[in-house]
Amino acid sequence: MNATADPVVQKEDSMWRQKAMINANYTALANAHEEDRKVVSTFVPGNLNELLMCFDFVRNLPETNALQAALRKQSGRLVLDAERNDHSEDVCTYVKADIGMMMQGIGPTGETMPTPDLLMLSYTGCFTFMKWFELVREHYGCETTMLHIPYQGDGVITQNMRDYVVKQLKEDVIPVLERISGIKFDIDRLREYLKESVKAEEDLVWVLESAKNKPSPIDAYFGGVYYIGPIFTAFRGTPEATDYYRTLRQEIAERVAAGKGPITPEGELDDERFRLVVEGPPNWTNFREFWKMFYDEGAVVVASTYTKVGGVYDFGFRHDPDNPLESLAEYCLGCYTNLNLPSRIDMLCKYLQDYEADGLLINSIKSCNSFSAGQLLILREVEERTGKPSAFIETDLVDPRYFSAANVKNRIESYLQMLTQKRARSAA
Amino acid sequence: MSITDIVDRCEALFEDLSFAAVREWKAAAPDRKAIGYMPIYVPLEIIHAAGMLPVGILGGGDHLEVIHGDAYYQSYICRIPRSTIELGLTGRLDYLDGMLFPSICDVIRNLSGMWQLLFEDKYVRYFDVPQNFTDAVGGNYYRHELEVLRDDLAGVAGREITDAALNNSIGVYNENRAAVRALYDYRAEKPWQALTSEVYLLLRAGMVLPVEEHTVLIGDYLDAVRAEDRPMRDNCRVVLTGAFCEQPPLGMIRSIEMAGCYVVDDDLMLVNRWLTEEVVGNGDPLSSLSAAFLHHSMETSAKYVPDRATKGRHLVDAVRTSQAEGVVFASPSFCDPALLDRPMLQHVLTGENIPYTAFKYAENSGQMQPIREQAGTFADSIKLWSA
Amino acid sequence: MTVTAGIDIGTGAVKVVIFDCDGEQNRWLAKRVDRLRRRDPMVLAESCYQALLKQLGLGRDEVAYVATTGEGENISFRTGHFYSMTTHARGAIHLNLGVRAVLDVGALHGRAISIDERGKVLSYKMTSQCASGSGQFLENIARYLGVAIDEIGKLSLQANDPEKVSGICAVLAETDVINMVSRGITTPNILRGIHVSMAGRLARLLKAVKVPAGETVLVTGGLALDDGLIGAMHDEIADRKVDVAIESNPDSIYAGAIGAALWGAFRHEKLIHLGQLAEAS
Amino acid sequence: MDCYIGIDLGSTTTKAVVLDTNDEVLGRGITNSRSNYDIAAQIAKQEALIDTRFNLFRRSLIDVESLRGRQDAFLDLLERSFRLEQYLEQLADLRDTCEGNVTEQRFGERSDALREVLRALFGRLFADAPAMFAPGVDRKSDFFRDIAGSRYQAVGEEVATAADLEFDAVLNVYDRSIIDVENRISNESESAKLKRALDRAFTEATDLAASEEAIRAPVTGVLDIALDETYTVGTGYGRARLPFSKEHIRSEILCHGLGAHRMYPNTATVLDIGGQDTKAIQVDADGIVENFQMNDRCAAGCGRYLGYIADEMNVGLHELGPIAMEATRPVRINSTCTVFAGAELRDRLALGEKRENILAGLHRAIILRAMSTLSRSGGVSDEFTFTGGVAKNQAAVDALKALVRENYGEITININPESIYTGALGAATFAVRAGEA
Repeated sequence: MNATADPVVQKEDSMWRQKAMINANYTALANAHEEDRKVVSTFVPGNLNELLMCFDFVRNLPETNALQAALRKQSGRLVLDAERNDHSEDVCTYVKADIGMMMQGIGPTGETMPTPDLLMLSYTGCFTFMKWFELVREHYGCETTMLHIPYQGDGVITQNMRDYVVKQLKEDVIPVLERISGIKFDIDRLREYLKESVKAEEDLVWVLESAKNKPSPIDAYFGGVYYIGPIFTAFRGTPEATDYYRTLRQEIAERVAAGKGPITPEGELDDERFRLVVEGPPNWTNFREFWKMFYDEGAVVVASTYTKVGGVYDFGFRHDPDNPLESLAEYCLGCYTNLNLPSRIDMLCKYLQDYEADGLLINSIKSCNSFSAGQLLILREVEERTGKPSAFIETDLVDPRYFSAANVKNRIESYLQMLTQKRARSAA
Repeated sequence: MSITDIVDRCEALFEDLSFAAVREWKAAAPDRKAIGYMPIYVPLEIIHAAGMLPVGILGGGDHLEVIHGDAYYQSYICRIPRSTIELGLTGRLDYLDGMLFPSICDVIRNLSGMWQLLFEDKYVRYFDVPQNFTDAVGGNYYRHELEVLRDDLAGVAGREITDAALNNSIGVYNENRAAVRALYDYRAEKPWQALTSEVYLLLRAGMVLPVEEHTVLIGDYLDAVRAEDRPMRDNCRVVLTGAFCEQPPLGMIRSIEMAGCYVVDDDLMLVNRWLTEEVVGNGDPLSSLSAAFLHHSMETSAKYVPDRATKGRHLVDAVRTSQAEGVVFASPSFCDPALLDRPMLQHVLTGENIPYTAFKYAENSGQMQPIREQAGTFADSIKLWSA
Repeated sequence: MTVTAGIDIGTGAVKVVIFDCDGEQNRWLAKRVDRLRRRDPMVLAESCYQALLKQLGLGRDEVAYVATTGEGENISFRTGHFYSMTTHARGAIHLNLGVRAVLDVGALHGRAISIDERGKVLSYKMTSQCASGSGQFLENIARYLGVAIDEIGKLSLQANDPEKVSGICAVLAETDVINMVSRGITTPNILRGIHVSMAGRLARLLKAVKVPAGETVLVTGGLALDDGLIGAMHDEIADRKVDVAIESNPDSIYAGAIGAALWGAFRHEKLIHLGQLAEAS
Repeated sequence: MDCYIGIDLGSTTTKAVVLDTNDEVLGRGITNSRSNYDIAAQIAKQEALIDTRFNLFRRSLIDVESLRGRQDAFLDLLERSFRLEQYLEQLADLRDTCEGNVTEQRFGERSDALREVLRALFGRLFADAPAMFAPGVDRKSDFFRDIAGSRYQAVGEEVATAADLEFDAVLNVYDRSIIDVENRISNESESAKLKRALDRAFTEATDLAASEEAIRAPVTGVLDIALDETYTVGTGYGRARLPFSKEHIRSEILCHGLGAHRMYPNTATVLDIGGQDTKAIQVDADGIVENFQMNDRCAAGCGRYLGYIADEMNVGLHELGPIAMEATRPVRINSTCTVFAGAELRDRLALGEKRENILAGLHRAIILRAMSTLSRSGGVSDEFTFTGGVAKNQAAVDALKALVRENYGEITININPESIYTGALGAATFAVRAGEA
């Protein structure tokens, strides 16, 4: 989720804090077993960070490892290593990069990847997760506990779904966590963590919505992935996270006051020419090059769906210390990729309106069917409902072979030149 | 009826992209209704108990020219959703009163939402199934989902679905499951008698025919092949796996046999083989269906395996019981569940010294040469080196 | 004596060999290769086979088993057909008893096959269905660059700074190459670049079939005699620290046909024992 | 006079269009794209300017009494003479380059034989030249690479076999030399060449001797007009490599959209099938792009596909359509991978399918892909304009018409004989706008 490895020209305090947090977590993971702490691997969408903290687990997030490896230009080789071991070229490259890392036993920062003591398979919004952890389980021979999150097929969360998830937590997940960690579950401890979560969530939402300003003080996609870093990973519910988001909010508030645009690796973007909404995950192998294509044209992303994969907070959901397990269930059920297509379309249309965007750009990711399957219909529907033109580009998460700079640039250029033409006409 | 009569009839049903058979069934009596479903499994009993016809929708095969379907899918997504959309957009499925999308992968899952948007007047449901297999947790959840489905379908059918009706339907489907099992057992025993290209067409017929008729048809076929002596070729025996959703073109199944492999077990068309044992037909029907799903259903890549030790055993058992000499992994390109599962299954086979080969296809694959090369080489190596 | 013929129909050429197989003794009687040059492969196979029989003064009835391989399944006069990997494996063993893997590189395919000492296929891996980095692609580029097929290897070896070809699609890759020329990249460096990316794919295939360390790999098929490719293979293998020896053989192009002829003989014996099966599949 | 120039640098051909201040087309030029993009662009531009001159000639000759009713004949004569001059110049270059490329260390003892063959070969090529540019002779292509190439192959094979030297060597010398030749630009000015063409014309048209002066005057007058390149805009897939600054470059999507609108103002949907990309563009009433889709990463189903098929079958590209149209029952072809097209073709032939039926299937297959791209871009609405090289192929056009009717009903389909210049026309139009701004 975060791009600390990128050589970003970034002066702000928040960035350094975040860097420190992320690296601290990798060190914690590397030393976990010496300091005999237990390690749990889990996924970003529907992660149960607060719950896992109740059992003193060190949290390892394979998706984050994969993208960190990509930002450090390691993923291409890792993917090939996995493919050489009978993994199909067709399947998710997060999985293959992760498998490549397991095979070499070294994480993206060069520190050893600890053998997890438990795999917390929060099965949320992505079928690949299930196979992914079956593969990890096969590799390490470690235990797995599955939390099955039903899909919002009809765009609603039913009582039956809630009960099912809570019941799994009570009868399957928590007992396993207790057994592996040797720590008794203390629901009050969970409440405390959730209180922290709420604070961070409030500030995160404020930051994301600051993009409604003109010019937008943030880039809600390329910049956004930095902002969601802590709360989507091992830090939701920690005081560090609360702290980070308070600082971040202050920094952004200053930018708003000063009428400044977003900070980018190429420097401040001071002439916002296009305001875009982006659907789909970023490409990590050419992250900076990709961002620069937007920067060069003065395009700012004012809202994105990807910054909702680890939780949709800007529609009012907050973790609830008074109903801990129920709100964890609610959280998991509400993650972006667990929404059905009509709900996703409603969300995008709302963003286009509320953030006064010029149009929608979809970055379609080869690896990620949970996002990609149906995006072309999303594109049509959103265009029809908002009357705003959209564009479609295809890249991949961490497989450099699927980032064709020339093609992507051509499409972005053509799209923005098209927007300019339309403006010129409506102006005339 | 002779084998050719039966097989020709099945092939005609299989190739008919206008689903005339279903249309005729509907036309035969006023307000008859039909419900479509995609792979892998939905409880057909509930549709049947509502007096409606379940129709298996398995894509457009290699005869359908996909034009609009491609407009909805990127090149790196499998073929079945785009041809299914094509079928829908070209009115070939307009006779369907509803469509069920089982929980199998992200692509089919998202297709359910697309269907809601594209066919607003039709009943559309994403049919989720538990990945937790304890009665108190997963079972409880699943039973509720079944109730919702029953009420929904009762609404579509415009009539109540009683427990008695459900138990009756369970009985009817128990017979069909028994017939299909008999067919598979016979093929495992004499694969040169019951060719897989025929067995497959016979099962495909079950996607559009009323279940009672289908059960009879299987019986007729078995009688017909038993009555005939067909040439036995010098082929090896293989289990075909990985083809549980998007179906291979008939040409591929024929090519595999042509290249020297007799398929003695497979995971094509799982829907009427999904429940592996008789479902209790005289208890609370939804609980019976739920229990059957939790405890007596097929293993497939779309299902979670809680116990590491049992991962892949179903495939080894299939090889042993069907006395196969090897396994052919044939999966659709871009099929995440099958392709992600494959390495794990292969490791299990290696552990058991069961040889295997693997390749990919699309429902409209045209060039069979690479398929023949691989299946053929596999058959060669088993034949040339067996004793 | 048991005379058998092996006919290998590839995408670039038809190869025919005739053997005299007596138990352990396999005597090579004659061989012939005809480039297809867009002629009908079936017709060409027939004439090529006839020519060899004539040369040996043999009648058709004196050949115990005519085995086809490659795209030869529907040759009318075949006794039986064996599939390419089976035959290349056997042919490789015949050409070099020591090999434990075969790298079959043709106009449109690349296959790595690991085999045991008897020529049994243990595992294999093929290049995907996209033709970039195929032999065909290399030939097109050579033609564009004004390089004769038999010069490719020689030139490629003169490269000092190979330029990698990126394109996923062969047609787009051609444009890449045109871009290279426009950027003044020399012909040897372009050809070598293509060899390197081909070698890269092939080396990955080799690693994937897990050839035991220290073993020898025989390159067969149409490109077996392209020194540039072989050279690039050596480098790749070294770079990837794969401990195998890459070898070629002047008769590598016949590997498939040889294997077919020898398996034909084997099958012939077996059929005589089994008796009952008229046609070997 | 002011000239606004648009250049479309495509993957197979480079096109240029010259407009005057009133958006009137003055001239069009085309050449095959080559490794040196800069030269490709220059030559296309030069050709367009030559075309411009001929237009000006036409205007200038209108009221020359002695040419009443014979202007066209004369201009045709002048043009043929000019093309011949061009051809002879490049042929000489090719001859010298070829001879230079025959070296001992490459061809060993065959070298002398080879030189002999070349001498004979070029002797005949020069002798044949005038006939190739005689009245009413149709040339399959106007690109030197193609004309010279086909003659070289035809004559070369004879001469080589006569001299009992394998043809591959002879062909190889050509392959080796042609790149250099086509990447060299003539150091002689075009107007000088035009003057010589003029002389040649009069030596041929003896009947005009009397009125020579009356004709020469206006023509040379035109030759003295300076054609100023007031503003140039580049587009096409190779645009990034053009030596132009950002404001002189437009996306090919916008240019094709605008170009199609210029040709057919009611255009709503544009389909362009080029050498290696397929574009589907929706434009509004002003020719502004509303939506677009294009293939990338894979050139399946693009123009180049037909090129491969033609090679595979040893027929000219232009012959494919006619053959396909003899089909009685087209074969269904599912793969459109360009490079595997050959394999697919052989596969089908092996299965006993008729060649014309397979070809019909192949044509339908690429159009089917285009239909998907169209559908993805928002479908086909009235009017529909089809551009690009493939628009010249009648079998493809028929398949397209049928499928459009099946899927979108009765729709006006525009195919302009000059459709290959659509992108360049759009670019030139942008040039005029930019120049005025």
